[in-house]
Amino acid sequence: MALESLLKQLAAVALCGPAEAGATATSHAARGSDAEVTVAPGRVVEAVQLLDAAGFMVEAITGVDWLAEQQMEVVYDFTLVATGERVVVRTRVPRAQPEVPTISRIYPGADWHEREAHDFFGIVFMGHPNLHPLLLPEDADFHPLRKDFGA
Amino acid sequence: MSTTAQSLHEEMFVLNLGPQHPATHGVLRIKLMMDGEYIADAESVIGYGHRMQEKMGENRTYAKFLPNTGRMDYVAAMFNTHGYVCAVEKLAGLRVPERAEYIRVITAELNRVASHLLWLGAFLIDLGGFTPLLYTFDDREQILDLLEGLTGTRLTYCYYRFGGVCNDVDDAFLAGSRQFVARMRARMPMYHALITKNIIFRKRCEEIGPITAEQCRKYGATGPVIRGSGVAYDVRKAEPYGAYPQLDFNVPVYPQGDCLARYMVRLDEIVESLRLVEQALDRLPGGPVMAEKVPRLLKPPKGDCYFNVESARGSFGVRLFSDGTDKAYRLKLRSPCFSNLSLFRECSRGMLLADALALLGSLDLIIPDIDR
Amino acid sequence: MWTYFKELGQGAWSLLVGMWITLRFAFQRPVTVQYPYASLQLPARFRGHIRLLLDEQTGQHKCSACMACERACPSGCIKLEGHKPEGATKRVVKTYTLDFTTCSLCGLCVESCNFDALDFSKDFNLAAFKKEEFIMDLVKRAEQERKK
Amino acid sequence: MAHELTWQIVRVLLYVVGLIAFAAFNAAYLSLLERKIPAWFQLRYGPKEVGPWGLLQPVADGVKLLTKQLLVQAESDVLLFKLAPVMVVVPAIMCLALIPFSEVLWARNINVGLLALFSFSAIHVLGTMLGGWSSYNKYASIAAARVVAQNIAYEIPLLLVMVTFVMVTHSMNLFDIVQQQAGGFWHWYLLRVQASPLMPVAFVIFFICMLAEANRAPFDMFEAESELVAGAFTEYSGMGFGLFFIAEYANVLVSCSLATVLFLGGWQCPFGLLPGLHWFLIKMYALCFVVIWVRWSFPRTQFYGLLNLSWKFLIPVAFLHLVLTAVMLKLF
Repeated sequence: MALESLLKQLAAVALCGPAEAGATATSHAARGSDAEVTVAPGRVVEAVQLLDAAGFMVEAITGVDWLAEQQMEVVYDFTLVATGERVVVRTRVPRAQPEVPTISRIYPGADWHEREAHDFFGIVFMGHPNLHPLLLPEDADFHPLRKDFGA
Repeated sequence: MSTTAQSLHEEMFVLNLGPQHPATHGVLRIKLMMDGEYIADAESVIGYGHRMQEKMGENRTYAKFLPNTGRMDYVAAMFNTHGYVCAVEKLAGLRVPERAEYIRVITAELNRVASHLLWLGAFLIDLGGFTPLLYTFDDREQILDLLEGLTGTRLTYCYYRFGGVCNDVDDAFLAGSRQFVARMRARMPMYHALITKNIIFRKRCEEIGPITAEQCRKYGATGPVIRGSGVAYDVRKAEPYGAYPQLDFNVPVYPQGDCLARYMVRLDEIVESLRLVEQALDRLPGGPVMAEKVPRLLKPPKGDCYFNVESARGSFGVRLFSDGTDKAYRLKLRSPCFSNLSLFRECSRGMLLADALALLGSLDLIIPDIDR
Repeated sequence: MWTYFKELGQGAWSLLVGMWITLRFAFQRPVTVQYPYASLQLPARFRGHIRLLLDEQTGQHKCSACMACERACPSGCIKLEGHKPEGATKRVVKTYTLDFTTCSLCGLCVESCNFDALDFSKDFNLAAFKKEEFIMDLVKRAEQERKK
Repeated sequence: MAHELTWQIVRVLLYVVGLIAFAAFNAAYLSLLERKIPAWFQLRYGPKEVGPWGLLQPVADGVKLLTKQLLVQAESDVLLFKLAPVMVVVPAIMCLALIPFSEVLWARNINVGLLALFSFSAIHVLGTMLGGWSSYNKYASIAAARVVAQNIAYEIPLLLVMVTFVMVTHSMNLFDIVQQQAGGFWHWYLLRVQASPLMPVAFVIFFICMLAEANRAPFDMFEAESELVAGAFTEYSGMGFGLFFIAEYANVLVSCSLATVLFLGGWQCPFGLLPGLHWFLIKMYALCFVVIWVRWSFPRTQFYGLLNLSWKFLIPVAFLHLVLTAVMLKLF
């Protein structure tokens, strides 16, 4: 499915999200991705289902702690296996209560990525089968990659 | 199809393919729920070698993180440094001179051949054959000597810099590389005769550990694993970077998706890499190896970007967030073995222990690359 | 039925070919080097631990204690102090300690030095009983080397 | 009479000591060969440090094994744990007692030599399984189950080949079998094609089954280093492991000497000139070289691949061989 038609569908999902949501095409050379979609946390599963139908592969799930704006950002990188185009889905969640629905039902590969993001940032992925620490010791209750983590 | 456990009896026992086991090639523990010799469930416990590289990326300046990149996937260290360096160059807008791009291709492809040779030896040991390991290590030593002559270290090269490479190629390296390419090409028929055509090896690998293209896509497995399942996804072709667009090479793909397919993909990749090295050597342009005015303390502008490199084990990606200071705001390192291992649980259900180890060996895992 | 025997024949033949190859290797000369008695020749750019260089003519240290290497070192293993002896015009290094236990041999220090007063030594089999022995005083080592 | 009796007792004692010394000596120097020969295959030197060309290396290994402490796990079945190594070594050495090394050098010459030999070699399977089962280690119990299945699968084709062999030789006395192969090498049973055209194939089947019996080479499911860590003797250390070690090489010894006696004409000279012990040793060590050579050129077979090979290939061909020999005997 051509990227543009996919973008229109994603835009539909994104538009009913918060104001600055929207699907914008970006140049691969500059940002390393062909399309960026900012979606509300609730709509992540819908956007991901669209991408799954289009044959995308989950590359990575990155958590970012924007301490200044008191927000956490979750960045999903998807790559189309056939052509190598990359679509990036972004969501912002309040830092105090970071909750994002899990996509491990659609992409089993995302299971570990989400557990890792939970380890480092404390982002709770609702509906995740087993969200206990993956890389950190079993009883770890600290989240090292948070900006206010006193390492 | 390979034998699978039809009915799961009740007395299952947990066997620890422990953190210290000959077949895991590193500190990886797999909790196997065993029903007799068949595996009911395989839960991988990772994190034994976790050093929090991503936090180190945040509290070090960009240049000071360079030695860390070589310590993740130390068998193919060039690719990690290549990914990190290109991500920072993309953000900072540095242009790398032509000669440095070609040197990066030569050293990266030599490193890929060395990594595949090490994998070939280790994979054969997992299947019980000890002799091929010595032959592959004999070849690999040639590459390590070449790269040691060029960069000064054997494994964890810290050779690339932002904007180029740290020191230029000398004639000994160029002559040595050409001689190695010729010698390695002469050795390939011997490997095929000794291993590929061996009936015991084929019986151990054919139809063992089948991975479908859909499973690869769902789990994000890349590199020889996905190319062994019939999908021609190679980052050098999908998202061309460096000097790869000017060089012509094809991507070996095998549709069967079993251990033998992944084995054949890697052997053909060695031949392709040799072709790449030869072309790059022929077309090596003159000129500087470092961009002109690279600031000593690099401060890339605010923003984020993602850069993907085709490492020996799959696509190694770096997502870099910078806030204009001299340290990265957030550095995400996407390691290929992390996703490749995640599909082991689903693929090893119902397999025999010996076959599951053949599957684990064919995934070519480097544990520090998983744990970061 | 015929394929059964053909596969068997090819299988047996592949086994014999495999054995013939290993036997052929038996007559080739071993490639290993008997380490304690003979050791490999190290390439010129081999990265051992760093050492201070002496200026040939004046015999003084080239290092002028500008702290560039101390700032460039990712693992912070270089401790450096310089002073200005009374008659001299420029600063000279006084003490230079390298904590080799945390050094990752990346070479950023040698690259950052503008006076090319640092380079890599070629000794690799360093063994010591105590960790402290790896805290090296490079100034003293340079003196010892000058005597040699 | 008393004089005769004492001579018999002294003779038996001498042979017992001689055979154990022979087994132990061979275990030591076969293990050295096991490290030197693959070294040549793999373009490297074998052990060279201890003694000239590493000849004292087995002595060093032996002393190391003797001085190591034999740890016995609290939960393991202590009696069986200690009994297992003995149950593995003794049958191997008793098999050696039945083999005629040369005209004059044989410990016991009984009419049912072949039958006794195979009954002894069946006991060592029990010993290995006991060792694996009683050491209270998951890997060892998997190995114990594997070794039983493997040995059963390879006992049948072995005995089938032996049945046809005895049909041809009309006697189970090893001494007579070697006598029948006197004269040049064309008299050897290996090439006795007029007895049955499949004789060389029978030798190959015999050799493969003997490899599987001794848990060697591509069939070493029992001690699969890269999977079961060290198989049944994971928990053994010190002399417990040493006994298993000696037993493994004694089994290789028994297999090779039995193959020389049955198929390659024991101490007969290939050209019928001067038969003697030296010919026996040359042939045996040649076969030992092949055993080591096979081990270092192939990966390990799969478990069910190993069983398929036996049930689907070895046994049908052994039956074919049996029928063919019966027909040939009837006609000629």
